[in-house]
Amino acid sequence: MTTKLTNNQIAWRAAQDIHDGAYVNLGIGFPEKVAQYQPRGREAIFHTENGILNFGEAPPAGQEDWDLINAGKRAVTLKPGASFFHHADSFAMVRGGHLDVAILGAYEVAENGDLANWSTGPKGIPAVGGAMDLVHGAKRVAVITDHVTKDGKPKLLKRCSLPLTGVGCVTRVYTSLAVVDIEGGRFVLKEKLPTLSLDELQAVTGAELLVAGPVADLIVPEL
Amino acid sequence: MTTKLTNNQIAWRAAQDIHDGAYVNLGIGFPEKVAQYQPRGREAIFHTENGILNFGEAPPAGQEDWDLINAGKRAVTLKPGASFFHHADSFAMVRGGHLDVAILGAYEVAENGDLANWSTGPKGIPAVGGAMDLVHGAKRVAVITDHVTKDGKPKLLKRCSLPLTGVGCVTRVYTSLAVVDIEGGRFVLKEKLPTLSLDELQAVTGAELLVAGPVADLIVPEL
Amino acid sequence: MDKSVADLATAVAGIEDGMTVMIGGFGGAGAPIELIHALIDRYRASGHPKDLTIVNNNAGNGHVGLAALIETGMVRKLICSFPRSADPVVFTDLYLAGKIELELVPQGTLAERIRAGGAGIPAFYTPSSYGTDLAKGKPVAEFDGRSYVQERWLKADVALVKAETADTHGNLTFRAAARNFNPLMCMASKEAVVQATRIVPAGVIDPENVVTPGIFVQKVVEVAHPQQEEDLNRANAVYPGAV
Amino acid sequence: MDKSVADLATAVAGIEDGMTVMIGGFGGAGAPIELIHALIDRYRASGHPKDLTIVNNNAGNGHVGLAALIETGMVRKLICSFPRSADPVVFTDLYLAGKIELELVPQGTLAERIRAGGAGIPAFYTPSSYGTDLAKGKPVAEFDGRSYVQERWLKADVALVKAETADTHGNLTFRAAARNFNPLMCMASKEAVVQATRIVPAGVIDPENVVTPGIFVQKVVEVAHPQQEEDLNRANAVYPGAV
Repeated sequence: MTTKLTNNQIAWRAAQDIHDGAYVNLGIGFPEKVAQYQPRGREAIFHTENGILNFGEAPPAGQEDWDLINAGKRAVTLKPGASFFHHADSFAMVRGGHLDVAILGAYEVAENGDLANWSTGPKGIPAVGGAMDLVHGAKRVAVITDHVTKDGKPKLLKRCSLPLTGVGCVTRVYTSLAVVDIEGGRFVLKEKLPTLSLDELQAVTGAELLVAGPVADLIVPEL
Repeated sequence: MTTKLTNNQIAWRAAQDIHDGAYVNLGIGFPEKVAQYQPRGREAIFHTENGILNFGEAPPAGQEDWDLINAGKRAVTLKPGASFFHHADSFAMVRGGHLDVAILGAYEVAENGDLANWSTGPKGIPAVGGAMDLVHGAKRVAVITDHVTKDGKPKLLKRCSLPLTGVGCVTRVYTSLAVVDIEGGRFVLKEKLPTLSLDELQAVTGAELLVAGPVADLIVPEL
Repeated sequence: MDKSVADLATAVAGIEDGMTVMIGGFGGAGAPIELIHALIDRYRASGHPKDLTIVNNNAGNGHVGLAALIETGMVRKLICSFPRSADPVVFTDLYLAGKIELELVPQGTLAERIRAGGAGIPAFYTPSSYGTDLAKGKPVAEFDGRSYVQERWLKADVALVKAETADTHGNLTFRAAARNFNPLMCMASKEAVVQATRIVPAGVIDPENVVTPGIFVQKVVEVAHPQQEEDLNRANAVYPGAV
Repeated sequence: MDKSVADLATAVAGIEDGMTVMIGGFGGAGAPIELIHALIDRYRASGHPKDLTIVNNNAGNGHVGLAALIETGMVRKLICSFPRSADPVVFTDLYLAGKIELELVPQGTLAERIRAGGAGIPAFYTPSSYGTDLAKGKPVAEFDGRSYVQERWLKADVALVKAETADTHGNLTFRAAARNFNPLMCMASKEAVVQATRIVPAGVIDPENVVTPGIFVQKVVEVAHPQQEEDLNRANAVYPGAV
């Protein structure tokens, strides 16, 4: 099989779809990388659930203000036009449909748009945070993920096997191999790595990939 | 019959029951008078539905700021420690039980605590404002009113005949003749004008007045 | 990002026939008089927009602002809590003649329904209006032994809002009790159109003091010397006319 | 009116066995470390209060603040959205040993339930958690063709809150993202106990910039140099101990 995209490259690809002036929430961890790859000339406004709009990059080490953190509890900085608000107002933004895009990680995504990204099952400590709120309300809910698990098993499935985060909520998946839309309860292939055949991609995908139009080459810079 | 109390005197009597540090909402019109008679040494904080806590008296004529008004749309001033907030926060204060006292006017009050003070029937323009919210939430909902209508008919009744503002919400009524509590679905007489006999008072009251303890003389200064 | 628009006509250009329009203000405080008058101008020039549903606490006063909007004949329905004010003859006459619909909502319920619309809460329970005529036909439920009325969210296509300071991102501050419904209406509308006494660059408003974050605002237009409805009515102003 | 109290011990004196206590903060930002430690001191001296139900977004970190409160054994149940943090070994060990209860709530639902408690809204509908394990047993309803879960208000006996500036009336401002749940918890508790970096006379805070009006606050205590949980944890602090 072909070389897959790195996490940075997946984040880069997701960033290309964020329009100028978009209000965006990036999930904790991997999705936070998307902010680094905003195309030049476009200005997205990043929202964090804990009550900041228009935060910027991390400050230099040693200059952190621990009252100025994002939902991942990492220190951030402010950009001009930032604002602070309490948690109920913050989730009014989320639930009320005011965010243009939410980009989240995933354990599993199903062709019906279901997402599982908060619990790997009954063992351990359950923790949900803002994920169940974020999957509802944002105008577009996208997932960035490796195409398969560490064991090589598909993460794009007919139905999720893990506890759900949300029902029918995901509209686009950016993976290490492809860009897949969810339309009418089916996976529709939009882009794939040029070195990868459709059969090869289908073999590592747990539900049928429809080809409903031209499939573009997924071309991403070295990062 | 004896001389009844003036509106100012009724307002004075109601003001005596407002404790130091109380958060108070006064209905539009007659109830607004209560603010003038705060006993010396006690500091109540007045709330107005349109988004101010701790407003004070009207400014001198000609010095009004029409962005600084109360729910009756009259110009007010600010006292130290005032704050502004939007309508949803304002009614969170009301509905959430944060006000100590709401004092309202009445067309009718029933012995079961029902209040009618927003509509005199199907004719004309209906208008409710904040009355239906104020009767729920304040720890104590009191009414100030003439004891009878302009036609001499009782306003304290077995059951209200006019459209209700709230069900079982009133706990005390200050009238031009008496102070009456509502306890267990009955009117309980607490104070009456000393020159008025119980029979005389009962004759102008539309439901039985219980005497469940000492009835104090309702003594009010000339105002 | 710059949400400022050049003039009032551009600001109200998105309002179409049959839309629901929330208008901020409580009495004259916070009433976006200039935006309302720009909408009247558009209707008088083009016959549109008409059949509007207006959400406001009141029904206007005198013959300016909301009262003038109603008088012009653009409004099909009013959703409000207190249409009986000092001089609401315009609304009163039309209502009694059966020419305008009224949905009467307790003031706190109106505020909460608008907030719910902005916050993605389709329904909630409130004690307000339980057992009264205004609760007729609404579901009721008991929680912890007390009865409550179910109320639905309220949303709008457009909100017309008056702010004190706006920045280019649409962050807003208000002035005194002119705040009232304005922040909520920004949340609950697809397009919040704001007239501000001044528009400043992003970064000028302290992030701690932003009342309405820009995410809730789509257009801002500067009206440096806004008219106050109360002053206009005391001068017996009529719009259009000698305003 | 003066809501200020002299010391931390007085501030937390109203908390009794079995009470529900909301504690502000998201991670270390806005966590009222000194109030929590005063509560631990009281428990260590008297054996009370115990069997507390704590409401917080997280389950504490390291061995200070909320984590130390849990470690002390005063907490019977935790209501939170994210008990899995950088170093929540205290909670993890107790939870896996079955010694502490957990009610897991989506973060936005937690915030809205607390606001509802403060606003007198006994129940509301949200799309969050519909169709998931966290909605099990909750009523669902359809509005405009979409399904929603009914959630109940959340109230507390006491809230422990961290603010930046308080005045003697209890009006509050916060600092940056330390605002988070703090204003909501003031609303939803019978007694909101606030530690503030400074207490000023009524009238010093601009009425436009008050975030939490004093009506929601019962006690304020000045903690001029509050500790930051993140700094304590980076120094491997343990409470009680070398803090």
